Amino acid sequence: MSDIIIGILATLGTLFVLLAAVGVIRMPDTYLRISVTTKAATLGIGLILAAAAIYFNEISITSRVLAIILFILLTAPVGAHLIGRASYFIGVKLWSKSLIDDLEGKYKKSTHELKSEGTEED
Amino acid sequence: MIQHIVLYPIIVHLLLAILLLFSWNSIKIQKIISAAGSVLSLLVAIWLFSTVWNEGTLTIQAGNWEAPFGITFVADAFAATMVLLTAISGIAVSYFSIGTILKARLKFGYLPILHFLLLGLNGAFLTGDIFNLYVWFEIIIISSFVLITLGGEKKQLEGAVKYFTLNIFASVIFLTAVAVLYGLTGSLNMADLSLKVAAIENRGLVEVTAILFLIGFGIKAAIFPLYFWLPASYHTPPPAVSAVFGGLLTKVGVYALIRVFTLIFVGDAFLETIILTLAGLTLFVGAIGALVQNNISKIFSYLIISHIGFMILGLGLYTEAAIAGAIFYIIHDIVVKTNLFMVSGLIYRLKGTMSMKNLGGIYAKHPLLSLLMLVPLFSVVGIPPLSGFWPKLSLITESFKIENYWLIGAIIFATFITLFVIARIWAEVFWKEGKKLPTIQNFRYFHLLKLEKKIQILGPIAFLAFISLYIGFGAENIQQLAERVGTELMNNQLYIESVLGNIKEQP
Amino acid sequence: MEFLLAILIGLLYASGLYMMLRRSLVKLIIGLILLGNGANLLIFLLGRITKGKPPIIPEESKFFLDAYADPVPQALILTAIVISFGLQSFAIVLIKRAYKVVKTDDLDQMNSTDEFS
Amino acid sequence: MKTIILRTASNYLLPLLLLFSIFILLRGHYLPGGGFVGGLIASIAFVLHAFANGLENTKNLIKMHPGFLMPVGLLVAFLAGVSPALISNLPFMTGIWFPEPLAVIGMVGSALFFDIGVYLVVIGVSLTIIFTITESA
Amino acid sequence: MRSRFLSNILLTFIWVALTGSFDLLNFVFGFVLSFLILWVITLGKGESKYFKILPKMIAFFFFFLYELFKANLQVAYDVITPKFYMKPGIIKVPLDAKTDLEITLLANLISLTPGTLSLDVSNDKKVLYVHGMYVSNKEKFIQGIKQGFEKRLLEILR
Amino acid sequence: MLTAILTGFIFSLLLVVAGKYIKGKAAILSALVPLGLFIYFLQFTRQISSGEIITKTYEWVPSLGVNLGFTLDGISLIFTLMITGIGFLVFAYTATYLKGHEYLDRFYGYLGIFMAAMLGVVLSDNIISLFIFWELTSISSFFLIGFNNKEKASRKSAVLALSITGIGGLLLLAGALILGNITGTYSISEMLLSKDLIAESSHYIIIVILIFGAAFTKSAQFPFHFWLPGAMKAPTPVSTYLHSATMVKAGVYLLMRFTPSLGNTELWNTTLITVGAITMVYAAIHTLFRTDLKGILAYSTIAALGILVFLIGLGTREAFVAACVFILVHALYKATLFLVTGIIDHETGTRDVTRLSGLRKVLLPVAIAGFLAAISNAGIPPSFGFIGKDLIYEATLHFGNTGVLLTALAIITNILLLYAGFLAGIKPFTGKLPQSFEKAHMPGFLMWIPPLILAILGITIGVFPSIVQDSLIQPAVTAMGQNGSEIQIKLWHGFNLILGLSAITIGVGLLIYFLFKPSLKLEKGIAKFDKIAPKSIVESIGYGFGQGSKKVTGLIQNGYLRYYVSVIILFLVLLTGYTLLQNTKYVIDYDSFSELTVYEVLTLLVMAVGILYTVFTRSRLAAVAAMGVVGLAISLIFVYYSAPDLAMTQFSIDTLTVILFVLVLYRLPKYLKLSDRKARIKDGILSVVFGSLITVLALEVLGEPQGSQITDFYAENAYVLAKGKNVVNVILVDFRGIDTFMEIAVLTIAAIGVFSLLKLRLTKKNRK
Amino acid sequence: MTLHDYLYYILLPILSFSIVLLFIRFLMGPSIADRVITLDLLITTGIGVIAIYSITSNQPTFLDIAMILALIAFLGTVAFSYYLEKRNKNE
Ligand code: NA
Ligand code: NA
Repeated sequence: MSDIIIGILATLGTLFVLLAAVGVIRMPDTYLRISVTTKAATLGIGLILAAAAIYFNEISITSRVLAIILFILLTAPVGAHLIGRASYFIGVKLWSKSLIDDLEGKYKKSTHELKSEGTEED
Repeated sequence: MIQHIVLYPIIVHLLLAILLLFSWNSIKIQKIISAAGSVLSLLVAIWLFSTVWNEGTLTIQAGNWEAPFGITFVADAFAATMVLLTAISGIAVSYFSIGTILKARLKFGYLPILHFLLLGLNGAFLTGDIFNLYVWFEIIIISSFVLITLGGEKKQLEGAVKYFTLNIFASVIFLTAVAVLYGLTGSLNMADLSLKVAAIENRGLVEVTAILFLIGFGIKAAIFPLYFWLPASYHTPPPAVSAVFGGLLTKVGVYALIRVFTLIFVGDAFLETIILTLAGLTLFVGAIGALVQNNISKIFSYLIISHIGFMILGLGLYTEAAIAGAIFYIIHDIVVKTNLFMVSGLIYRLKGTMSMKNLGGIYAKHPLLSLLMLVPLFSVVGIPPLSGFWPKLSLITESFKIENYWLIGAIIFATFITLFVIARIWAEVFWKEGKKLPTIQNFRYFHLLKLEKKIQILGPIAFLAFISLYIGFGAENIQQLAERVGTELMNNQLYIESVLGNIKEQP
Repeated sequence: MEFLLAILIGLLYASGLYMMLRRSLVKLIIGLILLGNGANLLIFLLGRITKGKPPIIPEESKFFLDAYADPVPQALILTAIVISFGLQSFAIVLIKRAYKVVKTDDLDQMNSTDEFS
Repeated sequence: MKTIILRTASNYLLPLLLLFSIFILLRGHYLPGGGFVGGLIASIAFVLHAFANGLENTKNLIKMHPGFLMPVGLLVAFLAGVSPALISNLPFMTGIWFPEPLAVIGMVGSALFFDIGVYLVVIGVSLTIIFTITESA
Repeated sequence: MRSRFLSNILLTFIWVALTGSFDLLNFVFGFVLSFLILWVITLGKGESKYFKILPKMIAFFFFFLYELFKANLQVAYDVITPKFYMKPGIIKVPLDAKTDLEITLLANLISLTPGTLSLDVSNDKKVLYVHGMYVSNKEKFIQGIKQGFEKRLLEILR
Repeated sequence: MLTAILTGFIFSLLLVVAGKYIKGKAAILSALVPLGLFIYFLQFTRQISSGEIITKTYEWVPSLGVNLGFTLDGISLIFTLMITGIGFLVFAYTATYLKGHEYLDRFYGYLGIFMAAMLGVVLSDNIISLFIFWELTSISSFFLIGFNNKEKASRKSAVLALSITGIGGLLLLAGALILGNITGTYSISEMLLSKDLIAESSHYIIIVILIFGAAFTKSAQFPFHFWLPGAMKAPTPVSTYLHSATMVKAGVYLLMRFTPSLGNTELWNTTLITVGAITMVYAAIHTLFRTDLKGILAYSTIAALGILVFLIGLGTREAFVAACVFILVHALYKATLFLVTGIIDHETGTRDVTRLSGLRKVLLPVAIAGFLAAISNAGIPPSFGFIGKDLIYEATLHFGNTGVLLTALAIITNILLLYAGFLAGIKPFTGKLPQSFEKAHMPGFLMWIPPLILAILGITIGVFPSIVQDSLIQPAVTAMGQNGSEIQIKLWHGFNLILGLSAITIGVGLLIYFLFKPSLKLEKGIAKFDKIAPKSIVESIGYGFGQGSKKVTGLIQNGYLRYYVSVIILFLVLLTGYTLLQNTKYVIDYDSFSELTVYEVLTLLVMAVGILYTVFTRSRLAAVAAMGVVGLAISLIFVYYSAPDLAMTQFSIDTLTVILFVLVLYRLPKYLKLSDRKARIKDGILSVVFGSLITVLALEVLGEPQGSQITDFYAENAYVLAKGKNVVNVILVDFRGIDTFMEIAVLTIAAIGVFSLLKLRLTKKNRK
Repeated sequence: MTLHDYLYYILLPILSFSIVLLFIRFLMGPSIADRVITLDLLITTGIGVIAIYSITSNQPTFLDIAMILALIAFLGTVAFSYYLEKRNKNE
């Protein structure tokens, strides 16, 4: 029984990871790639780890697995935020079919201060 | 346990380095610790040496794991001698540093690093484990990197880049060689390796491994054609640093070569030919390099290279007498080369330059100082009966025994060029009329120094000059030591038994 | 697998060397790092590799119950890795400082210490 | 970097990572880990904090120069190393152990203290290096 | 003081979970250890209603999982099929969340769900710039975030 | 005897301390040292003449076979007396000559060392100690020649002289060691016993060449003679002492000393005759073209040395007698002439022979000394020189078929020597006294007494040759291995061919003296030939060698790091490649390898491409990121192959390294394309070869059996003894704890290095 | 087919294949940000690989490595972002 659960979890996880990989290849701009992949991978890895936890069925291992998942959940979005933001600074362009860019002109160039209103003054 | 003392030279410097780090904020305390510690380390080294001399090879198994499972430390006559020399050279450099190194450098860890360096040297000499030797080498090179760059002047950095790159490269080769050796034998203990390597059937592979060691250590020993880093960098740091480098650093490469090629890779005719060829070329190329330089510190750098040839030659000849010659040469060279660079420092203090073109007039103005400096200068030539002379007797004789006149020629050539170069230094730097002292901002010329500083500068030079005079005039004692080392090295079962002996007895 | 690993190690050595032969300081350091990795993997490979049997004694036992990987090369590599880390950090800072003082990344312009003076 | 998100996250990650680093340190004798990796994780925690909050804040947090940890760590390791020689006249680095295992930690012996020394040194080293570079950047 | 204590307890639990040994001694050890760490680093703010909101947290967790799966599948479809159906853009989302913790958690949750990515928070903490994959209706997008994640999150945190 | 030799050294050492006191009037006291030694050695005369040989051995470095073994025999005795006797006079002379000189103490110091060293040379029985003293004479002469070291010419001459004699010394060393090796002893007297062994040895030629090299350089034989005229830059007492009477004769001494053991062979005799003959004639002719008194004397000294070598080369008993006599003759008259020249120089300020005349009016006693010396030099009876000349002709005439030719050469030489002697000893005193010299006056007696004593001795011995016959000449000739019948040295041999030749010599010589006038023009004229003179040749060889060395050194140490790396790698590749090619089995044991799996292959593929990308990308940042990929791949490999600790460490360190890189990078310039295509291809090939070599090596090693007993031990004891289950960690903190300890020390040092490298700026302020 | 075989022969290769795909994007770039993202994702995928591998080799120890990867991977991204931001500011 547990073998089946493990198999399913692992398969799902693997597929999500694969999905993230394909997404990274296919997505047309950097922001989209970040967007797609952060979570697909997070979910995928979470599932695979869950499979491992079930497989070993030991409390210390389970808690370690939980710790890993917790860590990924904590760090992945922060990383995505950082690199997404940095991409914007270095002028990575949005996909040509993008609809809106509310962020345009909101960063003060010299200090990277981000305003909530208006456009760049200087 | 009397064997404990094998580790004392290591422990002393380790403790010193740690204490010095704790006193990071007070140069004054650092100076006291370093000065006192150097004396202590000399006493320990003498103790170790006399114990080994009287009782034979001592070994200790770190961690109490019997060989070959733990890391063994071995103090045979060779190692004990090297440790003693390190202590002698170390104490001189330590005092000289206290007297000459800029406050700014002292504030940034000069003294702790110096003791780390000495620690590394002692470790390298005492260890009986090939990988542990690698680790000690790393201690040595990282310390030397820090010392050579400390202050971060342009020429220092330019020199350091080359020094760094090629030494790291040597480490990589060394590590590669260790990998292969482990792959072949599954062992790291050098005594154990000696037995296991001898049992390997594929001699070709053994030879390749040996060549890797030859190159790895050869770079560190600065033999031809692997020495490029040395002339590029040795003249760039302050003289105190050059002194410890010039005296000890290349010698640890030589030590490793001798150790490995007398203990692990023995009796390979092809390698001996190569080593001999390299020795001859090193003598030659180093000499012509020294011939054409104008900066005294650079001249001394090339002399280091050239004279490494003598030591390698002794190894290549591979007889007891030749190895004894190499050992004698090492003993002489460590003391004298250390002193030479301190002399260059003194000259710089006196005249504010190291360029022969602009130097002069020291003899007229400072006759007694000149006389003092004359001792290392003439010793390095080997003007008999000064220290450099004696080992050449064995080296020439042994070269003759294999009827290799090229080698004799190389020895004579190198000696002659050294003589010529030193004579020219004497003529240009000491005899020639002095020029006006250049004004260097915030630089205090020797005659303006306080007596205390003067003593800190002259004391070490005089101390080493005295030692080299002793080596020259008391050559009999040194020769007996060298012969004993030679005998021990050529009969490596002594070493092996003292490391693995217990195991063999137990079935 | 050993075969491929051996080739890969050769590649690491070759690339490391190639990078060292460039004129850029940065490349030089990268080259040294690659070489260091090559040497570590070489120790690993030549210490003989074993799959899926880490040298950790099982919880319930005092000895190994079956075959296990040779821990010695691993310990050696660990030491070597850490040491190279020390050297690398120093190297990286050295290039930074050298660039600041010498004002070039071009190694060919750093040969004043070899000139006759 | 002035980002609320990173700053907040790092404030929470810091204790977590430190805890984790000690965990890794203590279990090293039994499972993968040990002083070295433990030390690295601890320093990474501080580095992360420095990235998010600025170096000055992190330095204030630590309250002393990280470089001070180096001699401390070395001394701990040194004492662990010489203790066998001093206590039982055994060679340097011989493992000596308390006879009974301690709860949580397991067997306590000179090796553990040695590993703690390693841990401290690694923290001191990594932080010194990274902080210095950041400062002079 | 209390927040410090809570953090301490939290860390103790994490420790126990990490080590996987649930005996008393380990608790004590974990507590002392956490205390020491906190003492060393002096953590900024903690939150007070830690235990009251536990049930809400669990509910939120499942909501989050649901969102995660749903959005993942949506994106998966877009990735796998040859044609892109998406209409991406960067949207300014005004924030009700005030404290750093609130904002951070919200932003992270947004990022964790596919199709959305928190790019940055304005310096005055009034707005969050979010990159979305499906922003054909800007208002709907903003409301989706505000009514979904933000509302639930603030309920827990406040 | 050791004390006797050491006296000079001790004296010199004392001068370092008490130098001040000697500068004043006490200077003359220093002459007591050689005087005392002279008396000391004189008292051995009786023992020596009765055929005794006095030996004394002191142990020094017995392990190397080097002892301070001293032998006083006939040869040594002549030399010791010359050294101490003339030494005494020179010491005394110097007291006035350099009166009040700032560095008089140093001068005496050098002289003292020289004298002691010279005594050591002629007394040593141990060939190594002989060499040691030999070198000391070169060194002390270096200091003496360079005494006026503010002059560039002085310094140059000193270095040149040291170089030539120094290299000669080294040849001597080599020769000595080979001799010692063949005979099994360094004792010269013991070597005599192995004479046949040496002669039959295949190394005989090389030994002789080496010994000749030493002797010829020291004794200024053609073509190594040129350092000697330059050495005349030294103060005149030095020229007197070293370059006429003693040091230059060390080479002659060496030849005499080794005649019994090495001599009497074709090689030995022919070479010596040829070299000696060329030297004497060549140098004698040179005297015609000199105007500087010291220059004239220098060349006549070279000629005299040539005669001595020539005589030793003849190898007959008569020749040896002639040589022994001529050594004394020459020492006496040449020393006198030099001292006289010194006085002239001292009083008139010139040594230009064309300007000097009539000085007898102001320097009469000096003129007498000069005259007597010139007589002896010319071989005019009843001087000792006459006997010397006669003996030479006797020796040449009786020398086989070539006797006539050799005699002719000897006559030519002697004629020119007469001319030179007259020029130096007589010409300055005869004729009209120019006004400019009228103010010249007699120097202190310490200056004129010594030459007068020597000159009178030259005549006295001529009249009473028996003074030296039994006491000195006989034992010396015996010591050279010719112990035949008793020697009879007489002034008057009756009217015979030799007397006729003597008369011709004197006659022609006088003719030349009166007809031929030395002039600057002539000197300049011959200077044209300097280009092909040995000195120029050697100097240009030296110069060329220097330039070549500079080129080679510049080529080797060219400043390009990448070139250094290439050379080292090339060297490595050649050596290991050669060895591998010789020994490779080319058999790879695939069976022992683990299976290939998809995930591993893919991991390796990613890694390989990652490496290549690191190498070839144009963006530094991308390279750093790619290194991150490579690091990850390596970590995965460590995972696959059971190394969890490694994987962890590798990964964390890679991350840290990336961070460091990133922190540093943005201060650095972007990659520039610096090397051209050709260089890249060349480097590429070298790299690929190197990489392949490592691969082949790895595969070869994998084909060898390896069983690690160490591993088994660790595995068994890790838990039981070291209480740990993670064996890797147990090794790190216990089995190989010292490695780890030093590894953290490395880290600490690196951190300090980083800290100081970035924080310490040497500014003008802190550069104190 | 056992679970082990399934994981070992099917899932592990798929994960490795994902790694290759990601790596292709790494090589393609085009911006440095893309490379940083893919690096981060490669590491995350690596965690997956390790987790599966720990099951197939029945070695929970390997999960510890996954733990370290999870902890540290993030820092690389932070550093790169820091760099990009700082470089941008300076230009
Ligand atoms: Na131990
Ligand atoms: Na460990």
